[in-house]
Formats: sequence, structure tokens, C-alpha cells
Amino acid sequence: MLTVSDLACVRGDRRLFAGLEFAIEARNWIHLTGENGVGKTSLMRMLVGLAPVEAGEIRWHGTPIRSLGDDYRRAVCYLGHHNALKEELTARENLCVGAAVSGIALGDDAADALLARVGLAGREQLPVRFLSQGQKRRVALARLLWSEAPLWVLDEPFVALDTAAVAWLAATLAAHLAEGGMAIVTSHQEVTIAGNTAQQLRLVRS
Amino acid sequence: MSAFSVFLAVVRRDLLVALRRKSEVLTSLFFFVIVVSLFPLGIGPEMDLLRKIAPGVLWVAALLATMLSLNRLFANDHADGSLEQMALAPVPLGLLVGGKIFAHWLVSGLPLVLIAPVLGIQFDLGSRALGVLMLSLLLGTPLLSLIGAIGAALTLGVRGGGVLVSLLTLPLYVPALIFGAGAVEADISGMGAAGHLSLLGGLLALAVFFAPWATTGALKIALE
Amino acid sequence: MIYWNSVGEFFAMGGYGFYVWGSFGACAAALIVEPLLLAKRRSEVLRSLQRELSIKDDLQ
Amino acid sequence: MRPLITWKYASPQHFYPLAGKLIPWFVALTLIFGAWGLWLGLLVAPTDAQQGEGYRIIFVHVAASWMSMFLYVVMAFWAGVGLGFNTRLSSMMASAIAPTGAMFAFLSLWTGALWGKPMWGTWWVWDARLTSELILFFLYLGFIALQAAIDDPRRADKAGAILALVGVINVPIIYFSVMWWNTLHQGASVSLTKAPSMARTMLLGMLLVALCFWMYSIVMTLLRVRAIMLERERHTEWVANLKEVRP
Repeated sequence: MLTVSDLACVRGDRRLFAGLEFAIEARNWIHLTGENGVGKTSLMRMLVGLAPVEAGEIRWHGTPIRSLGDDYRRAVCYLGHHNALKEELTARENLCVGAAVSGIALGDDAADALLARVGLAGREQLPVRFLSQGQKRRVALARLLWSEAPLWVLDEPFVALDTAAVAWLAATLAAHLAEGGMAIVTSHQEVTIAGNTAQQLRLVRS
Repeated sequence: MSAFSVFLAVVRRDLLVALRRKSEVLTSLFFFVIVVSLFPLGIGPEMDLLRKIAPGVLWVAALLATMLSLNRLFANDHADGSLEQMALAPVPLGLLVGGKIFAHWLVSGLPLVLIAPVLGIQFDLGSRALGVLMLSLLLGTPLLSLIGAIGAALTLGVRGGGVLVSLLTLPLYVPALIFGAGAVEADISGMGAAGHLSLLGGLLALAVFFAPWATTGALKIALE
Repeated sequence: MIYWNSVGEFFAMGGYGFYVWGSFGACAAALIVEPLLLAKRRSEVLRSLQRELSIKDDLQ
Repeated sequence: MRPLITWKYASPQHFYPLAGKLIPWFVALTLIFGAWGLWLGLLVAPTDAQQGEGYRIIFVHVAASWMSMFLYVVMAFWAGVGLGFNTRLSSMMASAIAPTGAMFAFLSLWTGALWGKPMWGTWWVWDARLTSELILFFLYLGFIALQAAIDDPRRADKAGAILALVGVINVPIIYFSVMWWNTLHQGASVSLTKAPSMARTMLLGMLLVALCFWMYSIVMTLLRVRAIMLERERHTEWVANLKEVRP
């Protein structure tokens, strides 16, 4: 369970938000919305531990995430604006290397199977720079399939995806939640996940 | 998976990327070859003089060639989000950074070591001096990659980072230059290079210990 | 107690006048210019702060 | 420069008026030590048997070299404290010290050149001390340039701190490597270490000039840190309520 208490965020001279409180439990997800520049991405980077916390506390099962270190990083899967793909490497290589850096061994066959699930069968050996934006995003999202992390933090995961891929991602999220996972997702459009209503969290300009 | 296999995964990835982008790798090697070959043209073909300046010329050219390749050490990973994922990996970031530095040395330092004897022949160095030259570069180029990584991480995403990285790292390269070029010189003048080489090795050991740590700190600042 | 016999001798510095006065002069110049630059920096900050505040007061 | 008197003064809000009160005292000390030191060095001290009147340059040269090295260590100390304990004031102190340190490094090089010309017949020799002073000057420039290139002051503080700490580990390594290099290449140069044994008056004069430079550095650091505080904390209540801002 992730608990956020009295969280504040300052960027330069501006205070983006303060006194933010929320919690997320197993089998639940939060739909984070708000205008551009209210601090959605900053909040997500704080939640995964990339950005320092100005004030307040983020706790994972009651322990501040600062003191958890690697244990917390093992529990989180983050997908940011960037796809974290190497343009020169093939989709398969990107998947294997990305998993290996996170400490998970993924063979070529396993990687191909995951790529087939995101609809990229037959493109495993193509350097990523030849793929379209939507296809690159799918390769990036394949990270969710090998990740063993219970908490998914996804920043605009639906951008550049076609309807089929959106449906696939919604189903994947539903399965993750059904298995006891949690997710925090930002998106500008409505997201419906079968059998699960989102907690709505809307950041407003202070 | 053990920490060491994660280290190897990073090395393997960076080597694969470098293999697919050969032109960038070859640029700094050719730069090294051309700079060294230009010196006789600027100074004159007297072999006595060339033999005397050879260690310094080769070492300064190696410093500059390393500088040339430093900018891409972290910049691409920063731009495409890989660095964020590395920071979020459940292993110490210093280990991954160490892997990147090692890969950087394999791609931009090791070729210099291997080509150096060919260039040394242009300067009429004897076979023993060539051996010492290779040994000094073998100990010295990893040192250049390690110290350079700190500068590259500090200037990540900073205005005019390319020029700034030279200003930050070149003064720190002074001991490596002195002991590296000094080893070859000492060998030529018959004083024996052992002292210089062991000091160079000592500095390398120190840098292996400290540099990834400082680089990690600088990268975390850049990621905030 | 004073080592010199005349003012002229003092300024000549035994023929080293250029070097000695070049050194002391450069130090004196640097030690005078730096505080002046800092005073300028301070007055610029204060002026811009006062301007910002007066704009804020006008708005209220 | 001094240990903070109490933790209360670790916040810019409280340190700003304290620094303002301290400045006149340190100005007075600077002037007293300066006048006394110059009196001894230029007027009272007798000539040097080997170097004639030209030796009087060491009164400023040695003091400037000492200060440039001392200030680098102090700067790295404050930068490290700022990085470790996340105290804004310490980082501001480090940024405030750097330009003064760089200036003393430059003065050391300048006066060294003016000393070298009459003594060794050349403006520049690759003497171990001059060479390492030159590299120290570059280290200062790197610190200042890095901080100037980063817009976000907190990021600039942290990046500068890492550079300063890496530099401070390197300063002794650089110094010894240059010294070793120099002794191996012993050419025509006369080393500064061969200066004749000094008379008591000369030594006292040199110490007084060094003290004057030290007090001066404190004054400059305090003046600059006050300006930095006003610039960085411009949107805070305490700055808006200062009587020099809102008369």
C-alpha cells in the first residue's frame, strides 16, 4: 500500500502543489488528471523516487520510500514520457537489455513471445528507429509484461496508441489489478478498466 | 540475477549500440591518428626532436580524443529515458555507471592503446619504448574515462556542456598526463618506467573507487 | 627605523620599481575593484527588488 | 569562514543581518593588518642580499598563493556541508568564496611572473609552484563556469559541490605530480624554495599581509553572500521586509 501525506512540490520559484494526501491499496488504481504544468509528471517522479520530496512523506507499506532503497525500486515499474529505448537496437534486444538492467533474465524466445502479445510479431529483429511512434510505445509497454512490480506508475501511457493497443493496455491493467496490483495512471482521455473504478485525483493550479 | 550480470548487461548494451554507430566511434580514433601525424608536419622531420616529443604528443592527443567522446557518454541515455530506468533499477546506480564507463573505455580507450605503437613508429620510438607506451596508455586511458565520466555527468543537460566538460576535466587530467608521458620518457632516457607506471596504477585504483561514486551523485542531480 | 633614505629611492626600488610596483599595484587594483563590483551588484539587486515590490503594491 | 555561532544563523534570514554587522569589523581588521604589513614590508624591511629590492614582491605573492589554496579548501568544505546537510547557506558561502579565490590565484600568477622576470630572466618558468597554481586557477574557473551554466540554483549548488570535492582530492595529487615532474626535468629554473632564510621583520610582514588578505576574503565573502541571498530569496517575506528594500 502506498500512502502519500502532506506532499509538496516546488519547481524553481513556483509552488506547484502542497498538502497533497492520498493512498492507494491493492486492486485499486488512481486516475491522475490536471492541466498541463500542474505537476503531474513531477508528482509521478516523486512517487517513484526520482525527484526529491520537498515536504511531506511517501510511504510504502508504512515505511518511507527513502529508507527502502532497492526494495522499493523492485516494487515499482515506471513508464515516463520517454520510451527508454535505444534506436540502434532491435525491439528484441531492447526488451532483453531493459529487463537485464532491472535484474530480470529474459531470453530471446521469451522476449519474442512478449512482443507478439503487444502486436509486434514479425518485427522483433527490426531496429527500433524503423518503428512508428505507436509501435515504439508498444515496445516500451512490453516492460509491463516482464515486470514483477506490484505498483505501476504510468505517465501518459495511452499517447500514440491506436484503439486496439488502448484496449490491450486496459486489459493488461485489469489483469494486473485483479492479481492484487496497483497503478497510478495519467491520461487526458477517459480510461475504463473492466471491473474496476478508478479513484480520481485531480491536481489544480494553486 | 547477480549484480555482476547486471553490470555485464550494461556493458553489452553499450557495446551493441556503439557497434551499430561505428562512425562515431571511428571519429575519435581517426582524430587521434590525425592529430599525432600532424605534429611532424608542424615541427619538422628531425628524428631526434620527434623522439623527444613523442610521449607528450601521443598522450595529449589521447586526452583530446577522449574528450571528444565524453559528450555522448550519458547524453543519449539522458535524452531517451534510459538513464531514468537505470536510476530506478533495483541495483546500485554506481554499478550500472561503472558498466557504462567500462564500455566507454572499451570503445574509445582500448583502440587508442592498440593503435599507439603504429603511431610511435612514426616518431622513431624503440620497441621497448613502444611497449612502455602501450602499458602507460593501458593504465592511463581507463583513468581518463573514469575522471571524464564525472565531468560528463556534471555537464549533463547544461548549456554549452560540450565546451564546459573540457574546462572541468582537463585540469584533473594533469597527473595522468605527467605520469603517462613521463613513463615513456623515463624509459627512453634509461631511468626505468616502473615508478611512473606504479603511480599511474595507484591513481587508477583510486579513481576506480571514487569516480563512479562521484559520477552517480552528479547523475542523480541531473535527473532531479 | 625606516630603511629608505629618500622618496625617490623608495619608488625606484633599487631598479626593480617596475616589477615591485607592478605586483603591488595589481594587487591594490584587484582589491579595490572587487568591492566596487560587489557594491554595484548589490545596488542592482536592491533596485530590481524595489521595482518588483512597487509593482506588487500597485496591484493591491 | 568561521564556525557558525549557533544553528540559528544557519538560515539566510538570520545570517543576513549578522553578516551586515560583521562586515565593518572585518574591514577595520583588513585595513589595520594591511597598513601594518605594508609598513613593514615596503618601508622597514632591509634589502635582500641576493635578490635586491625585487624580493619585496614575495610579501604579496606568497600571501596571495596561500589564500588561493586556503580558499579552495574552505570553498570545498562549505560546498560539501551544503551537499551533505542540504543547508542553503553553506552552498551560498561556497559560491561566494569562489570568485575571490580565483582572483587570488590570478594575483599569485601575475606577481609570480613579475618576480620571475628580474630573478630568472623570464616571465614564466614551469616551476612546480607556478604550474600547480595555474591548474588551481583553472579549477576555480571550472567551478565558476559550471555554476554559471546551470540555471536552477539548487542544482548548481549540488553540481558545484561535487566538482569542488573532486577538485580538493585532486589538488594534492596535482601538486605532488607537478613537483615530481619538475624535479625530473630540472632545467635552468631556480626554485622558489631556495629563497634565502628570512629575517624576522620580513616574516612578520609577510604574515601580516596574509592576515590582511584573509580578513579581506571574509569581507568579500560576506558581501557577496548577502547579494546572493537577496537574488535567490527575492520572493520571500523576509527579503521584502528588509529596510533597505522597503524603506
